[in-house]
Amino acid sequence: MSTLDDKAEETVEQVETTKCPEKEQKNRACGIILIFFVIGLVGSLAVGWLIFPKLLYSQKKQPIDFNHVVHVAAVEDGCESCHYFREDGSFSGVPKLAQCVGCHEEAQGENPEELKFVEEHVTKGNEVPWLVYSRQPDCVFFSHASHIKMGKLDCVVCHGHIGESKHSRVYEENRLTGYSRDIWGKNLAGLKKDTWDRMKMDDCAECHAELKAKGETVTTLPWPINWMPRPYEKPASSQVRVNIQKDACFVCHK
Amino acid sequence: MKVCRRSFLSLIIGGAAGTALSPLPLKLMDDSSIWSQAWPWTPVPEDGEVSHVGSICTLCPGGCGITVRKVNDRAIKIEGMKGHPVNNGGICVLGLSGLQLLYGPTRVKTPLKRVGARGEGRWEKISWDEAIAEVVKKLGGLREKGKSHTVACISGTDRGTVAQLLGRFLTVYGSPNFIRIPSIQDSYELTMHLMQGVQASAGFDVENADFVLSFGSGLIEGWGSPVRMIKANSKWKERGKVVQIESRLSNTAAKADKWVPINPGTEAALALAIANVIIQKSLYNADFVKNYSSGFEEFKQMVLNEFSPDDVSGITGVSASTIESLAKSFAGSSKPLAVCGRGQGETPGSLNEFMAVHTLNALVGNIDKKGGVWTVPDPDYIKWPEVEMDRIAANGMSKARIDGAGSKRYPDTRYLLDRLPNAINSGKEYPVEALFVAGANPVYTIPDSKAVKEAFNKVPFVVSFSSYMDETAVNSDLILPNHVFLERYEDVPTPVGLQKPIIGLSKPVVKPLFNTKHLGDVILLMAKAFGGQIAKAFPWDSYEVCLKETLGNKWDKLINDGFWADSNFRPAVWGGAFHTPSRKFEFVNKGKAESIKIEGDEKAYPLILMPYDSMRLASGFIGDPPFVIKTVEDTVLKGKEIVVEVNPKSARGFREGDQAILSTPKGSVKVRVHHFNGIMPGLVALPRGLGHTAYDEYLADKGVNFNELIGPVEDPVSGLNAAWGIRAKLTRA
Amino acid sequence: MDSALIPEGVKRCSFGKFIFWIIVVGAVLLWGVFAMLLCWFKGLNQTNMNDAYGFAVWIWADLAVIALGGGAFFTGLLRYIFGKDELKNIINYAVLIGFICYSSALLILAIDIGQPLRGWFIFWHANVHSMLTEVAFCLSCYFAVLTIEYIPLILENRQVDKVPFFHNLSHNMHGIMAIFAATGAFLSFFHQGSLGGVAGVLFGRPFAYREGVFIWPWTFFLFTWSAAACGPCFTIFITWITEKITRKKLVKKNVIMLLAKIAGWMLATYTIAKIIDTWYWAAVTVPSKGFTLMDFYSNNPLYGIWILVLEIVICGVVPSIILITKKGRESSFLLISAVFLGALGACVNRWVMVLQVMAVPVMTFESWPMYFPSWQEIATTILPVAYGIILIMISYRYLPIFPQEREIEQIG
Amino acid sequence: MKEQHKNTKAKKYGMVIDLDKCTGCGACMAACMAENNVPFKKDESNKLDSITWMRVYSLTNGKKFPEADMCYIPRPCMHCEAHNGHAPCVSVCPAVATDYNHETGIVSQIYTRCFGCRYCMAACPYHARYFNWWDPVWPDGMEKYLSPNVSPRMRGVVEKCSFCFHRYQLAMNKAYVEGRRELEEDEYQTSCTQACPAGAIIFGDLNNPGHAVNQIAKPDPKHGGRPMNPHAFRLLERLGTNPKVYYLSSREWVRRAGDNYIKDEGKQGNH
Repeated sequence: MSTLDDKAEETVEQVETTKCPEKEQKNRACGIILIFFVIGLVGSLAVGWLIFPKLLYSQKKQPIDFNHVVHVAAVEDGCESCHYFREDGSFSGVPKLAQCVGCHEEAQGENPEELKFVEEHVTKGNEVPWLVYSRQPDCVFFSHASHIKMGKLDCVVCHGHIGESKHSRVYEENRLTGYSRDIWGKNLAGLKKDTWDRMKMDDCAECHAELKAKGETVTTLPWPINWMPRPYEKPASSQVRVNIQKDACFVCHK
Repeated sequence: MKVCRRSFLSLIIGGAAGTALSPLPLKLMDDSSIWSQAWPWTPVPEDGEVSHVGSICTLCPGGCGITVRKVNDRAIKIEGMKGHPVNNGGICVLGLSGLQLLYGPTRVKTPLKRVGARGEGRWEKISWDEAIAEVVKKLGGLREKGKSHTVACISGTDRGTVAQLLGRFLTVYGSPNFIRIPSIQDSYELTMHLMQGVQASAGFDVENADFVLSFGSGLIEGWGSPVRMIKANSKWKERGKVVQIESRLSNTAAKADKWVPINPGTEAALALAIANVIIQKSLYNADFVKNYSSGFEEFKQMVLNEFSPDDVSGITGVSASTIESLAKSFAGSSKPLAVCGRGQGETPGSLNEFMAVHTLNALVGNIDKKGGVWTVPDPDYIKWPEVEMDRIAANGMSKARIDGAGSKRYPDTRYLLDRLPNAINSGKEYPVEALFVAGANPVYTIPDSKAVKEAFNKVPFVVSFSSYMDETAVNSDLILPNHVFLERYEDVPTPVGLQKPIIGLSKPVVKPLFNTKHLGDVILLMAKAFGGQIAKAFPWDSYEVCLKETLGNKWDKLINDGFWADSNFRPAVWGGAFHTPSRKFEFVNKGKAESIKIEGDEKAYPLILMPYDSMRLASGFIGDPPFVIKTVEDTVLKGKEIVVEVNPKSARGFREGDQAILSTPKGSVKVRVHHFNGIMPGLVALPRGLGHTAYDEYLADKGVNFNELIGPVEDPVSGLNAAWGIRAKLTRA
Repeated sequence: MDSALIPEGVKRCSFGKFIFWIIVVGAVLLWGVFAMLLCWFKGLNQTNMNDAYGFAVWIWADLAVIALGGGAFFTGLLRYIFGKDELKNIINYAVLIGFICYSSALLILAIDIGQPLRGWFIFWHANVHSMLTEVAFCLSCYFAVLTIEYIPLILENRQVDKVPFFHNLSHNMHGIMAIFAATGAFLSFFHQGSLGGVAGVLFGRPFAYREGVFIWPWTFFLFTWSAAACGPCFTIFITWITEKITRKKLVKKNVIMLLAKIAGWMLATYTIAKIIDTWYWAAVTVPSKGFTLMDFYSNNPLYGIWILVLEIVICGVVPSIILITKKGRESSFLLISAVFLGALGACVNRWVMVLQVMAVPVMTFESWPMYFPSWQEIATTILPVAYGIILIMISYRYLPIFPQEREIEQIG
Repeated sequence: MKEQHKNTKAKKYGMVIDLDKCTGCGACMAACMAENNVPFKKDESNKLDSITWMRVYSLTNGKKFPEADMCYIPRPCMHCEAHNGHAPCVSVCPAVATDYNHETGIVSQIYTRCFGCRYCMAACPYHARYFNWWDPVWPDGMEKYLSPNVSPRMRGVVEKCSFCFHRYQLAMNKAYVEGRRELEEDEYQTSCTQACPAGAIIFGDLNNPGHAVNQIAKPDPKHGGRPMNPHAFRLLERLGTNPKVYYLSSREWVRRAGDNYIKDEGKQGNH
């Protein structure tokens, strides 16, 4: 590639002026050019992998450092004690202040975060502006009911072991889209190890396709590049030909 | 130089390679599309817990029950209340758009005092204390001078606690001039009063009627309680017949089983001709006529002599055979019902016509019977102690009303708002020194807008209680904004036209958004500020207390269900139903029923302009919210121009969509012409509900207000406005 | 000033004059760019399109420009596959025109979509059933092919050619050009066809709907056919204009005659096919949907039966007859009229298959919506024309577009 | 498909609109706008760029006074099934932004997937699809009434009636929490159905003989869902769009106005 450009450059140069002795020039230039190429390569890799994420994501602290461990120990029903289903089938999500007040009318301990919570929010009646790691774009309709009640999924599958966290981790917000980094995944290349590492549509699709292959009653999602074969499209057995449908966009989008 | 350029190129290539190997391009491409999917300037509605609040819609006198869906503390949507006796889940276009009024830009957010000239729109924000002090000071001054009777109050209704408080305040203050907004209610009340001797509203058992003879009533276009009427119409589609008598193919006419086009203004004659056939062929209810009516013989002679089908056919343009067949089917039905009041019924009309139509109901004996016209007493829950007037009040109350209602000339009429502008402008009566306007927008809704504005300008002190910046509010000196209907408690007695007395309760669905105050509370505060007998007449701490106390044991039911219906209510029995001197139904014979002559010279104005109403245009005191305006067809409004309907036959060279000048003796406006085969040649029809000058940019300056083109025509018997049209012409723009 | 860059042995106007015209056309281009930016930043409310006219002048321009650019693939096909060697003398220009047309089409598409930032979804989330997907894929692939075909031309610039690498590259590329031409012809066949399919598959629009074979409606084949017929016409027409402007002969007559003859036969067969299609459509398809032919050509201020006559008779039959007869071809006036009409015919056809499709009311209670483009639409439609002129000016000045030019000049 | 819905039978949600009862009051239009966060502009009188998922058209019989007659016809999205879900719009969308859901028979529209090529609009003979030519703007404060159940659309995308699919979703959520997979007829009703004061709109599962829509329209599965009720018809039946909205009218001219006929052809209006 470099030689190609090299020549191009050369001819243009020739047109303009023909002062230099060619060969000597060429050898020296080659080295320098290679160095520059490497600089460019390394530089842009650094930009892409190191600086870009810093620029793309802003770091935000949760208004209150929340200790899930303490709370999980204190309640009876695990996650559902605070993150429960309403009668109409909707999911309550992050608790409102009114829920917290039940126990935290007054500070129960010496924890400065709790004191801050009581002082700033409970007494003043201000809702806590929690930053929700798993907040999906507005176009997404996610039915907790179908996944938890019907699918008997564990919270951990999507939300990871947040229930075992003692501190709220930093919330990284995508400056361009306004969504949490957790959606795209910590790994900028989009690699993931566990099911909860990313929360993009492909991740839903992946899980659904797997279940589908096992013969579960689930809706399949379109694989993003839907004209290409999907990794999970292979028939689970010769009898069951998994019919991949992409007809249910409304199921998760509003 | 050399090295630089080549190296630069190399650097770029290296950079490109590196970039391609980094997540940057894909991530940026993905994020930029996500950015475009959630542009920061596109709102994202907040999710939360859903709740429902039941209430009553008071945007029109229909009194529908509503259920408001809320998410957290935001009201999301208004829906019809299931199981409500009026609308049972149904709801109209205006009711559905109520939240646009609540959250809309036309709200008056705080008390305002005029700074610039009247109507200029320059205001100063003042506190509630200042505002009330200002009113009390002004009224106090007038009272001291013994001019308490020069205070007038225009109210949208005279029923329910708020209107009653307002009336009570006026009484103890010392003014007889409490004036209700006119409508066919006035004519029907008067008809009931004269023919049945009752002071009650007319209720129509439309659900059970099996033959409805409508003299131009917009049964499905907002007449009566709109949603209820539309529901009834669906019932008629299953079992029942509707005949619409009207000179234009309105929606009602189009939906009716039979449309009888008629020369406009001749409805009374047609009714009497139908009576003629019924009597001649002895199709009437002999029992009722013989035992429970008086004056039948005189009436019979009159119709037989003067209203033969053949004669009337010439007047009305309805063939004699049609008249006969109408009479036969009407009288031959088991539960026939005749109704009148044009369009949505916002113009009272000629008393003769109302009585002639009501006579038909009497002839078939369908009064206080299933499927007929019922006498509906007001629910009698407002039982406050009699007011004790001081000397000044008594003196003021002894003065004649400025609108002439209850005078020798119009002894039985209660309110004559249409006469007020003229009374003020002519200066024949005493001047009006202060005017209150509540739940009404007279500057927009009263005919002859020019005269109304002139009259307003003659009143030195105008106070508006409007929640919105409407035409009247714009032309006032002080605005004391009421909460909107979704922010306040209010009792809503029997909706117009309903045959059973019920009470609905409007509830605060959301906390008041702005610095507004309930009109009831404002009245109480004013009364307190006056002290003396005035304060004594209002022994409540707040409106809510007053309302709770007034409703007594109905309160709990109202809070839970949203309405209270008198389950014991039965229509009166003929034996005791009539309170006329004869204790019988009176076939009142006021002589030859002359049709109302409309304004304008036929030669100068060859056409007749008539208004038409539509469910998609609110023509009352509420201006259309954006959703409603959006439903308006382009054959009604095009850009900012109003479209008038003419029959292609009388279009005289005006092609579809042409611009034209529409002139009447009252004024001329620019319009566009729409050819409509459903309208009688010789007529021009103009939609009501457009031409607002106030409100927001979604409504203001669109089309023409019909009231600018017409003035009131006094009915000789009642004094009410009986104008059904006006002479007009179309000329080239 | 720039004489070193100008091909050897040919005369070009003065640099000043060249720059002057570049600026003039460039101003028009900037106007178009301004309109384009307006559309991108303020949205498509800048246009006069509406819900009845979801497709309007842009899509027409797109389709027309692609049909006219069809000269490239068809000439390529003739030259490289069918071995019509004479055509090498006009192929460069055909490729250039094709390149301009296709790049313009892509640009217009990028303006036309409501969410340009998500335009890549058409590739990423493609729906294989959609004709538009087929269009997008083939269009971009063929554009890539055209770019590859255009590159050797650039490499032939006097200065560039001096570089051995480029010289060799150009040489090698010429060697394998047949493969590209074949690929191009194949791709072109499909996307010209799928553009026809765009309208033809609309079974909700009886005016556009055509029955067909397999997944392709007849318009699929008609569009390809008409592009093959009208594209060369347009190439000839533009060559003629270029000759007029440069005031010299650039291509030998025998080349033009050959291309004209082929175009003539293509046009003639196309016209016959089109007549059959129209007849079948009018006699069978349309009545089965409850329409008569005249329903589509009456009750509105613009679309009368004249448009059908114009398309089929005046722009189809007439030029076909001229072009297939020797006498017709030999007369310069008739030839140019015929190729002009042929090109116009494609434009009219595309107009009808886009704009009239939108205008014809399908529900009985709707009326004909009429439409006139806003200035922003016109400017953005002219934008590619200005861009094309500039590209032609530059290419003509610096590249040996017309291999025979020098020869003719020496003779002359 | 077959394996997918082992536990639940595929539904085909559809509508029957009684044009005898419809009064043209416009409540369905407003109910739809209020439910689905439909934006509005200062001037909506140009009906060619006014977003009304549900639009009430008026038709006339074309006769002269006094024989003139008029009828209103509400037009939501027809959710065409066409042949096996290949609705006119679905098959043309290049990015799968609109799709036929075989589980419910509803044609979806995903605003965030749509990139605004408007091909679907060209394909839809009912003009049921609307393009966001403008950024949606709510006057200050009015955005408070926006429903979180329907995502507001951004400029440059196409939108249309969804049969209030979000209501289906919410009803299903409730069912799931209660341990059910099936909905009752009244659990899922569209906003327009619910609001219509005339009760002219009936909504339900056309496949379910227990539902009113099936009983009234009597769709004939052997003939592409054609109504067997002689008073029922569908708009543009002859195009083969196989729409899921049925209309009822006792008037022949109204039924005839539902489709195109060559003069004097098959005068009975419904066949």
